[in-house]
Amino acid sequence: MSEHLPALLVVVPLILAPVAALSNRPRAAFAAAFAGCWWALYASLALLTRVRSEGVISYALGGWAPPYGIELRLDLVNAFVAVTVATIGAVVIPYAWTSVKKEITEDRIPLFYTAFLLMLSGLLGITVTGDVFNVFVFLEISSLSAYSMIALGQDRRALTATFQYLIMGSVGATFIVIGIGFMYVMTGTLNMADLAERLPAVMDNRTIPVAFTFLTVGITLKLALFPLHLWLPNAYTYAPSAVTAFMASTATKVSVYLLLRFFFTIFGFAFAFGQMRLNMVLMPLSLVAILAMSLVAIYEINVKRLLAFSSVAQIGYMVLGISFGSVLGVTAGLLHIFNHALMKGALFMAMGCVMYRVGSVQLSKMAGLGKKMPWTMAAFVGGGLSLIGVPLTVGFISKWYLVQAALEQGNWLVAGLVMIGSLMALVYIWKVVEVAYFQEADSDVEIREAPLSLLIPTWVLVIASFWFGIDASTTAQVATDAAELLLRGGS
Amino acid sequence: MTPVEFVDIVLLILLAITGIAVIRTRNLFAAVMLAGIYSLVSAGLFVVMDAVDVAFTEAAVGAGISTVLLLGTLALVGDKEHKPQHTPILPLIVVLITGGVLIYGTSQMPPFGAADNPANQHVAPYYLEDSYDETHVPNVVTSVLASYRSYDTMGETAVVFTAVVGVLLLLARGPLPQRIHHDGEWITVRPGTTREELAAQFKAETEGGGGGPEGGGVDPGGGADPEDRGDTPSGEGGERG
Amino acid sequence: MTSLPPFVLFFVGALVVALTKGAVRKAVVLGVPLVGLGSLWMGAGQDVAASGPQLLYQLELIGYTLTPFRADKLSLLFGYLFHIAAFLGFVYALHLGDGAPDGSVAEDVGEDDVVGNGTATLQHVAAMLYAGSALGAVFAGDFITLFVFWELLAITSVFLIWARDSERSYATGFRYLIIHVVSGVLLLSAALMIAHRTGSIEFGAVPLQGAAGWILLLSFGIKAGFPLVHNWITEAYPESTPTGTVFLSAFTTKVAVYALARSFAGADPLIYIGTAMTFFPIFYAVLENDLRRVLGYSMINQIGFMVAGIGIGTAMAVNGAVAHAFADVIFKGLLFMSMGAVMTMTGRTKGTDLGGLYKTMPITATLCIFGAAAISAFPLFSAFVTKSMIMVAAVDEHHYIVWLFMLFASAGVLEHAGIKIPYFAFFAHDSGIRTKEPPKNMLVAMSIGAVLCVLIGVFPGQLYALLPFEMDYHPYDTYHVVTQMQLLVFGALGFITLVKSGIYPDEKRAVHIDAEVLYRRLGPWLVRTVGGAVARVDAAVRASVMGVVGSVLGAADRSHGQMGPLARSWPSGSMVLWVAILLAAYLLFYLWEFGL
Amino acid sequence: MDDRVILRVGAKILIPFIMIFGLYVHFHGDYGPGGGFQAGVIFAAAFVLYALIFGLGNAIQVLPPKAAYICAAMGVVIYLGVGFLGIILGGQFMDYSVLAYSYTGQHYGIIGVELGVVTTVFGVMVALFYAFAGRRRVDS
Repeated sequence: MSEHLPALLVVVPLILAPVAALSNRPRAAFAAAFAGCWWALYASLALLTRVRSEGVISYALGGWAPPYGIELRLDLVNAFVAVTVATIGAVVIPYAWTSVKKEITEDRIPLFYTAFLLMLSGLLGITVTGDVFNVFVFLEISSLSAYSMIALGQDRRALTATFQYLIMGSVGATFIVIGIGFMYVMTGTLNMADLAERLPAVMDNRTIPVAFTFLTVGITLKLALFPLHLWLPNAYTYAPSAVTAFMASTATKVSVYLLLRFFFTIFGFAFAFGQMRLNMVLMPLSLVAILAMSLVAIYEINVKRLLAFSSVAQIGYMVLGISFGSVLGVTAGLLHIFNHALMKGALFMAMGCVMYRVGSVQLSKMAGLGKKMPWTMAAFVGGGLSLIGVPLTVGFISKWYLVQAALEQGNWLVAGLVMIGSLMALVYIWKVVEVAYFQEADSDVEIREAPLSLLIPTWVLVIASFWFGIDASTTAQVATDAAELLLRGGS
Repeated sequence: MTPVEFVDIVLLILLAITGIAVIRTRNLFAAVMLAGIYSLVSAGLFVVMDAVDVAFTEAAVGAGISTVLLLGTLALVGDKEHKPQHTPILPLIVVLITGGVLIYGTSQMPPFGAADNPANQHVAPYYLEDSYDETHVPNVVTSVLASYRSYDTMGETAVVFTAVVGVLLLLARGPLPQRIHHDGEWITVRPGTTREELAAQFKAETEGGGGGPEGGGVDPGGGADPEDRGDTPSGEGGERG
Repeated sequence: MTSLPPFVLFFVGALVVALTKGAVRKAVVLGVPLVGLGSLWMGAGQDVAASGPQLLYQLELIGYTLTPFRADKLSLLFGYLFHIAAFLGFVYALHLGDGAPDGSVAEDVGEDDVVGNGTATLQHVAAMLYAGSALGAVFAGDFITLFVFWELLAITSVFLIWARDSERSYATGFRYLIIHVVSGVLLLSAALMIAHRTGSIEFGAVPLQGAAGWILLLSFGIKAGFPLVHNWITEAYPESTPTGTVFLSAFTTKVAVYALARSFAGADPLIYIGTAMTFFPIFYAVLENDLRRVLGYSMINQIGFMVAGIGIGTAMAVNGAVAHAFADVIFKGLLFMSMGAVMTMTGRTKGTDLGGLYKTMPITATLCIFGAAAISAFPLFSAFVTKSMIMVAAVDEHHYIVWLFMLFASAGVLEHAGIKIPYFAFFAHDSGIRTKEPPKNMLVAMSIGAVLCVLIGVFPGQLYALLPFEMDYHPYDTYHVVTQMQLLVFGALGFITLVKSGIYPDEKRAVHIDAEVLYRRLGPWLVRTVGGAVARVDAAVRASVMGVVGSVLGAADRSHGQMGPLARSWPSGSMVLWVAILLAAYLLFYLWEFGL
Repeated sequence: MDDRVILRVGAKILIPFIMIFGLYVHFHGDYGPGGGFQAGVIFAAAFVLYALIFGLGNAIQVLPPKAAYICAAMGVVIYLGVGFLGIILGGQFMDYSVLAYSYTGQHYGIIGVELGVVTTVFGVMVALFYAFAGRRRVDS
């Protein structure tokens, strides 16, 4: 059984999706989603353990040898990302039960869990596959399900946000498939490893930079790298709480993984960074993302939107790490994928708790919440500390690696800008803390602490963000090994 | 000019004309019909390019079902398009430049259909030569889609399923809950509540507080949350289509 | 036998304090520092004496070694000091939560005196955490641990300022927090660079070359109150509660002194920075009316001696610096306590509002004079045996000009702290205020402080034995005593002359001074010109910096604010157009890189 | 409705042929152009035609929306079931060669997954049609 784990990781949640739809009862659909998420967590952890001990796992679907059939190929990089996605899924799903009951009408709940499972399996499918067209197929599954879940937000503006995300996401996916098409035209293969082998022979053809362009634009659109992030803030703001928490912690991360996979494994580090100088594009954009988006977050008064802009800035950190093109830098990027998933998940879940009790996440509505919802706001502060990068939190580990990577290249300016970014994070987190703890609440509004079913998952992520900040040895080791693997240009 | 090339050119010209007509027309009903024609012409083009399966799908889905679904949508939203507020000059320039660069960029692409193309040198010949021995399916397209790459097809099936999940989530279960503005407060209204019921609800809630609102005082979803300026996409109304 | 990291006890104590009330709480706040001191003395203290520096509880973090508890003679000295300071502070603050002290406070004394239970809990918990953070920072063996406690110091102490619960204290606290967070970020930046260069994050000597060293120095300097970044001291201390200021004065700046001694002993620029610090606050102090702010300036001045001592860097100088830090915590604490007592009982701290209090607060007045004598370095008081080491070291190292400046500053100390504080508060013209002695616990705390001042002054050997370096120094030789007495007598004469001629603290009469003593002739002139110039430059720099910050923020608001192009939502059409533009741009870039 | 005799008669004649053509496309997919996807769409087209001519009410009586919805989900289950069968019988996921001896297994597998595709596509198309056609106009 265990040799089938690469396929089962994806297809078990996938088959549970129609099962959840067919059951047509909230409780049964939830059970299916819960089973799917925890199965994914188990399978991804088992796979990561196996990859660490045995090296790359290749799984030939249908028994057809690659490149003729489709291959699932797991190395440290995508096993790590799969664990990230599955972890968040497993934590968010129990949270979703209570949160969704409040925010979504009951007759929609079974289909909601169906969409949730589809999104999970879509993201996992993108992560584990070794075939570029397959990437596109699962990208469609995850995107379509994400659109429909975002549209369920209580606010009418969720519909506009979804529409824009739909347009932009489709443009991104189309660009990716056009890029894949050009690569196929030049090589006749869709298998990643095979592509990496066959591309160098045709590198002198002008079609390759065109493919490269489409992939850059498509992927950076999907991962919301400034200035292609425009779809993100509204989508995160108006989606139901559980969806925001799940999406913010996984969807863009998987796109960051795609960036790594396409430009390091397939095109190869030497071509992408040496000849095409991808870092010349990524580094300035990520720096602007960090600074400009943090600044926007400082001025924002809707806390979910504030966190969404902060996400764009944090994505900047990941891409910045990658843009260094060094082991340290890519390690920082990979670590931040996992670390940011933990902290932003916790923060959005805390906001979900506020939404649950207060019905709004406007800053003005949060006055005095520090007293009324002490655990929720403490979780927010915990996640916020990590976002700022305080030692003993995961955020610190990421920033440490990032600054070390910058210093390694003598890039003092970038190192300084990263520190400034941290300060700006401090300001916007403080803004919320100030309102919640130091402003007097409306005394006539009765607000209780959020229910335990919401608090426990939130705190699991908060504690995890401290745990992996204190004992970063495992995550850092995996990320470093994965980064070395990527920079060696193969598997 | 060979007959095939002649057909190619005619079809491409037709395609371009239909495309421009779709953009130009302000009548959405006409646009939907033209889009169907566009699909049909593309299907023809695919036939000429020897991609019969693709042509078949394009004809069935693009010209058939999509048209019906689009018409169904028009029945819900009306068939008039707002006049655009902006002149399309800037987009036109951008598209021309981007297109020009793209044409330049792809000018070294291998010629269509040549036997020595990389695309026809690697995996494709294997399918052509060995697939019958391995699967005994005469149609290579079917054996690739349903066997060699059946995992992709599984994904596509899931995509189609996802689409219906999305549509049903949004459409089939009655209206979504709405946030409405009432008496300076934003409240969430469960779906299926009529205006009369709402008014009654408000009256009940504000009893003693004097003067419950009229039924018409409820303004479903109009305007933006006053505290939330800047979140509403500006100019969205004028940009439809 | 080793002991737990000292901060642990305090952090646990803070939790207990938060959960308890009344007698139990009082026992805890007094017990924690005493138990901590005992365990530190018996545990790590004995180990260090027996087998040298101890590195305890080390753990690995991403390839670096964290050392949360490093005990050696330097850190132990500060460790003992902070325990004593915490004990004194808690004794002084013991009445909090009991309602108005003695029930005898005048109605109009303001909001600061009647301390409710909630505020008392906040203050006790914050103070406990604050003291724990200071201990954590002092025993930190690496920069990361140091950074954590460095920031904790800022975060915990700010509550002591906010505890006053007024608009002004809130704003002040916020500025205080910002500058300390900046200091922390600088510390972290420097730590990153050092780790990058040396591969180690050990908190040890750092050469003052390259960006890392200077950034680190700036970070420490902010906490130490270096010139131009000193404002937080004089802003924040007078804004805190009477009890809060006692804690504030003990920890933050001394942690910085410790850090400087640890990393920058012998760094030449510190000599001049330190000298400047001894020197410039005097002018402000003489002009200042708020007596607690006067003490704030005096604080900078005293730290200046320590910084200069660290800069000189010889064994005697560094010993002198840390010994002076030890003495300073106690006598400055005593002075802040006496002013706090005055403030608690009268609600005022302005020199012009007070006067004649010796009639109703004789004990407080006496104890205040003890503190004043100590800070002025009277023989048989603590500063005499500590400050003189720095002065001697300066002469030994041929820093004669520095020595002259320090001498002048010493006279200035007498002027503004030694005489002005007790004189304006307790004597001078009778303000007509009639009050009572402060609560007993305050008197006890002040008495302990006064006794310690004398004990150190009379038996300096005990303190000297704790100092980090071996040395042979005897403060009580004829030369020292005579020099110091001369200085003190002339200083006192100067003050009397100024007051009797009716020109103190008014400055318009400076020309008439009949000058025999160098500093006295210079003094008023310097007050007017140099002091004025410093103030003008300071104000100009501040104004221009604020101007730049303001315009940057304005621009940021326009582009990033709610409706700015970067923050608002875009129409879908514009988004797609934008994608097309980017596609073209990327294409051109890549085709260019590709070689067209 | 009653006056559209030509439409009704024409549709009555056409619909069986469309369905038979759908079956042809489905089962002939191995030999010529076509397959599950196209067949599903053609079946759905026949049904949509019926609904357009004879009214939504009649169409719902023939095939309730719930049934279409179940079809859509079941197709995915069938497809994935074939994949799981591969694992259960000792091969890889989606491995048809273990279903039966030699290429016969391939045939079974392909027929199985095509059945899944046709079910899903038919169900989805009809469900989509119902979803759009079953709504009242918003601004009326």
